[in-house]
Amino acid sequence: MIEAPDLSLSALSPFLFVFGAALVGVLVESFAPRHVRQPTQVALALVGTVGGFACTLLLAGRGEVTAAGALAVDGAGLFLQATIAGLGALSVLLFAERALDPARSAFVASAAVPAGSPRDRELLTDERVQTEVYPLATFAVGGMMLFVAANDLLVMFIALEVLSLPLYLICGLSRRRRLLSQEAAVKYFLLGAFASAFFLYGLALVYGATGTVQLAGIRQSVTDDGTGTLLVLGLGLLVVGLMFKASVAPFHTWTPDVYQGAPTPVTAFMAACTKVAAFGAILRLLYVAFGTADWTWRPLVYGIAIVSMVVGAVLGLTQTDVKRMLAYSSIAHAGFLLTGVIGLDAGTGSGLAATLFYLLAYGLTTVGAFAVVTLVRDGDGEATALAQWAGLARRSPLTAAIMTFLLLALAGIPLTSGFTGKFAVFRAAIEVGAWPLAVVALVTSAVAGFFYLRLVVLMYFSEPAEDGPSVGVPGLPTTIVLAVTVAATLVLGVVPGSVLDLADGAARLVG
Amino acid sequence: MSLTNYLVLAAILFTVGAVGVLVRRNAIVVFMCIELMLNSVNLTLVTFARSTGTLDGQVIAFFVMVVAAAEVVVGLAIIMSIYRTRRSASVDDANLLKY
Amino acid sequence: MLATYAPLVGLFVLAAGFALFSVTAAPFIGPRRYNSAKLEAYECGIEPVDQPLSGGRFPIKYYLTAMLFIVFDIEIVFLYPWAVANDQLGVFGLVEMVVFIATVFIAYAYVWRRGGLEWD
Amino acid sequence: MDTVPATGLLASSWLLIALPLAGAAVLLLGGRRTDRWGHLLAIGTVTAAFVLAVLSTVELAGLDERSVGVDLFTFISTGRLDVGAGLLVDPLSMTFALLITGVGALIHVYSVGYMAHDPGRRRFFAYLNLFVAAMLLLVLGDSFVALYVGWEGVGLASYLLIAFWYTRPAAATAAKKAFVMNRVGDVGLALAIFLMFTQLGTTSYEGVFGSVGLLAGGTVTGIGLLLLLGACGKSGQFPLQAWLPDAMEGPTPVSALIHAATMVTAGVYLIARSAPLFDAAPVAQTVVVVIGAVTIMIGAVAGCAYDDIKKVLAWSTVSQIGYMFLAVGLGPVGYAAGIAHLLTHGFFKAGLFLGAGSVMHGMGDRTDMRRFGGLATRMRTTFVTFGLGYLALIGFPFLSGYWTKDAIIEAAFDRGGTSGWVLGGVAVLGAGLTAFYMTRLVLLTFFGEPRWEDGVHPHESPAVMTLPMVVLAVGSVGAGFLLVEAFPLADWLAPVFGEPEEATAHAIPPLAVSVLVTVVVALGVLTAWLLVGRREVPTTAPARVSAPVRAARAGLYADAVNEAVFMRPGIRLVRALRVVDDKGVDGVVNGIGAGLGGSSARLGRAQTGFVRSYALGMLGGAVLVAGALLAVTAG
Repeated sequence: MIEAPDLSLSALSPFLFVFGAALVGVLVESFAPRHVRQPTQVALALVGTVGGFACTLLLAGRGEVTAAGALAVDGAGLFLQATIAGLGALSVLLFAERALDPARSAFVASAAVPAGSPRDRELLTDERVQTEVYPLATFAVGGMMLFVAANDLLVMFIALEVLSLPLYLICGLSRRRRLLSQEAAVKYFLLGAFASAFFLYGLALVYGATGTVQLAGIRQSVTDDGTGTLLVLGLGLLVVGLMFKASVAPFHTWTPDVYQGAPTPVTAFMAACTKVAAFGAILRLLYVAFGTADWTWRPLVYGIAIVSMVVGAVLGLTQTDVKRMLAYSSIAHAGFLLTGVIGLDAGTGSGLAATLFYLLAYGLTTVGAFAVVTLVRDGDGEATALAQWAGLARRSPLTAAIMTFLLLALAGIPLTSGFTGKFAVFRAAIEVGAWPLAVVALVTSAVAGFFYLRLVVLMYFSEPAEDGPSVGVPGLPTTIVLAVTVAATLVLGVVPGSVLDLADGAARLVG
Repeated sequence: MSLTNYLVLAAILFTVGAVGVLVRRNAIVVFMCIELMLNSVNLTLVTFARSTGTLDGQVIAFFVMVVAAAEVVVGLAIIMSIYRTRRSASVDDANLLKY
Repeated sequence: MLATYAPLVGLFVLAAGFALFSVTAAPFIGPRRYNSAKLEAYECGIEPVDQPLSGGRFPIKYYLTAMLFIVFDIEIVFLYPWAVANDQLGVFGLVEMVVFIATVFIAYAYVWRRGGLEWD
Repeated sequence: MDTVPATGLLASSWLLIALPLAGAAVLLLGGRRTDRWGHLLAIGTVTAAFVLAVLSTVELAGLDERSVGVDLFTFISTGRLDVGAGLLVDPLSMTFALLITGVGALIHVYSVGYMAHDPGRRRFFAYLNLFVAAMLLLVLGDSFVALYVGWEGVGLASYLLIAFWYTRPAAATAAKKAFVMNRVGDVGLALAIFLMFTQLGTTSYEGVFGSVGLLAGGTVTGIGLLLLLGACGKSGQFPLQAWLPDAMEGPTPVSALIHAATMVTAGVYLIARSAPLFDAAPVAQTVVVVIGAVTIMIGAVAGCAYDDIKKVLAWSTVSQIGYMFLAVGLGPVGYAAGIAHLLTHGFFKAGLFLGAGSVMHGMGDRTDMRRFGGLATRMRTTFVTFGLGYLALIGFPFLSGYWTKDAIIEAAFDRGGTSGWVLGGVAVLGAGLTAFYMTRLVLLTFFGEPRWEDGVHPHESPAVMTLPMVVLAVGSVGAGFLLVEAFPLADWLAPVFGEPEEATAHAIPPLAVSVLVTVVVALGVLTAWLLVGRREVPTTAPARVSAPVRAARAGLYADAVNEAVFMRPGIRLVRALRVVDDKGVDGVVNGIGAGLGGSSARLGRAQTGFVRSYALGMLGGAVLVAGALLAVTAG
């Protein structure tokens, strides 16, 4: 008789909730009549994400390993799961916005209709929506939550695919500019599959070297037998796979193209949630499995952090598209986050708390920034060219003010969450003696400050273009998202104490 | 016959797949190359399962197959939708997004 | 013990070197003659017949059916180990398998309701 | 220095900052609804802050422990990191608060007249209020982090105000230049704060100064030099001086408040506030002194060559702040002298700028002095107030500048040795040059034949503008005597800098210094009169001039030097801006990239859009990662 593994259902509740909602979503898609699908799916997706969020909150304080060592339920994991679920719920709200676009949705009416065909033009303003996006997004949220909890390389790989596959699909489901959207999906898919192959080969090599894929077992083997060539190669390939998802340079090349091409609500979702999930997995892999051999990967991560910060900041300078610019910003922020990863020392742990806080702050601000992007429109959908944003403050002072505030937060200006987060990760890096890294980070954030400021200047100090865009009046969902993200960015900047305490208390990885 | 030979074969297959991704233009072929990479990993896993005397490798190989199948479905759906618009499956033609 | 894998590393380097060499050398020394045949799939030396990617088209239903077959076929892979060890896995294994199959059925229901199984 | 908790009125010092901040918020968020009464609200908040500052100062003066801490709230408190937001009310910070709110209120009033016809008046007052709030935070904060927040805040306000007339390409360019150069300084300040954090785990003044002794000498020097870099950026000191004259593109009240009286003196405040740090780092102090001396000369020489009335005043500001740096770099003997000069300079330079603004107002916004002349009779109030400010600046006996500048020159000589003589000599020479270019300015503007362009009808400005000028003129006359003789500032500031020491042995007697300075100043005035006052003034600047004049006209090639040495990216941007000006600010902002942008664009080419090249990049990255890891483990 084989012992059944212990399975703590309560520890699994966040996943059960989210995946359950997604499965019900598939059933709704199968059996419900078309006209009720959209509201039902939105409600289901919200129930799933918010329910998952609530479940993680209820689990707070737990620290255990369950499902035969495959899942870790610990402070850091739960904090990140709650972050992902919360940001996921906000993204779903953006998905659900129907008031902005005369085309009624950001998502295509029927993905099967070839782009640009007469039927496609007919459907442009159709009430129909490819409502599969909601269950797909919910699956992705579930995959991300699993990703940060995975205590086993196999579960990590499965979670990686569960979060990636739906994302590949919803990237290609834009209602307008479908050609760009589909191109983004193809690129993301091919490169993503390429990266998963690397991750998988790394998994195989680590398995060959240690005889196990459980992080705790790997740690044991690393401690006992040291690191051999095979193990180190495996680690390198695993890191490549994870860095790809986190859009860290030099594995960032897909980011600008996909961020630009994907429907903006999806971009917001990817930029915020995928980053959180990928960094959760990076933290777990590096510290739980390879924490005792940190001398092997520390120089590598150090270098990659610098490359990512520099590439993101410098390339961002010459962008002419808002979404592309935010993509490079995301690459630079990945570098800043790696600064926090470097600052995570087994002894102190302040780097972990700093990274957790940074992820939360960055995710909220990013969702807000992309939400603003959805508001600025011309006759052809969103107006994402920078030139079109000229003089936006005249047309809509409130929109410009919100965007300015969020950009300042991304730039790390004091009294915004961005400042607190940067402050925390840089300090963590300095604490472990990595002050040259902090210096590079400071300089690059100054450079990155330029391109954020450039948009601000453009909005406030330029003559509006003749045929400039209009600013749509957002419906309730987008309004909620904007209110929440702006308020959170402000609160986390002015009185971050309690959330920092929370991150500090949660900063624990079991394994 | 030494197990190393299997590992070497797998490494060669993986490299062939990776090079194929770089040099082939047809999206379907690129995708097949990625599948080749995944399957070379499967070979590696099974070999290691044998050499370490654990079953994990074989189990993982199963999971990889399933994931690969799911990837095929998603991938082909995406490639087909773009093909229907562009009438081309060349990855080099999908080049609107750049710089 | 790990030293035994050193040849593997050597091979890696060799393979990577070869790949890099071929990729960099090809544009310089290779002739460039692009034609439609280059985009065609290789079919065992037989003259390729109508193919979706080079002119002619298969009906979409072939594609759909093939896809569905692969996806549902591959799930069987999980049933085999369970079937072999069923008596040792007990109730827990059974429950897990039912959950698994139920999940697959949800996907199946979607395919069925959306007309994925209809040939015409 | 022990800080006691605040009681009574001092506990509500946060209102000082909150009032103008609330004003700015109402004006910015209120939109057009506040157009009609917005400026009155702005004046109200600053005036209320001033009244509060006066009352607080009186209360503070009555306390035994004249250093009061006000805890506001805990910003970050987690683990070993504890960053509170609190205020430090002590003689130094209250002195600054009085200057900021006092001069600020006057300039707010003046702006009502100056900006009366500008469509953006509400925005202007909002920025001004924002500036006052940030500046108060800068001086009242009780830690370097609070100072940094205020520091960035005033930078933002300054940037917004320089670019206030953003449709003028020159204004946008100048704003960019100011921004870039200030960033250089800000990085220095930020690094200094990080260094304190890593070494001491705190950034509060109390904590840092209390444990200066624990630090290695090199670290203290490093912190000092980094702070100095920050101070140089904000205060327009060598080698970051070039932005300040360009910043005159902003409206004149801005030049008076921000770029003469308050913000640019923040560097002096920073060094004075960090006195315990600098006292422990003689090397850093020496660098401060040298920078001060060099800047005195640069500012004074460049001031002689410009024909733009505001630029001359701006170079004069650069030079006068050089005096302050010189003073605070001298250590305990100079702190009070430097602050005193800062205060009197705040009065007379603000007055001069307002006067210049009044002249421009009457002359249809022209700034070329060669097109002025003979205005003394047409603009009587302006002439008298400007004249008093002028006399105070050149150090006419018993006016403000005389008392405070002489004190600095004395202190420089008292340093002793060769360096004392060199520094003293530079300071005296600077005073002579100041007398020369200011006399030239006054002669060109107010005396001689009118050289007005057609259609210009000079007229006196309205009372709302002249009244602040009169008040400032009174300050220019009397402040020096009050601060040096009547109520010595050194005694008032004693809780911060320690009891003033009586210099035991003077290198040369104070009286001799006074006489020397007065003679040199008289020589400067005389030279100016001989060269300018007695001759016909050409209405265009002569093109064929000697090399020194050309150099001075180019601001001593400060831009060129800065460009060549380390401002290349910033300047390239400025040039790129010129090229793309016609595209408006869109082009301007695109020009930001020009420096870094070259590399950015080249790197961007790698983003070809081809999936296969991306995959190649990833494969290359993977090989690098594997190689790096193997190298680390093998090595």
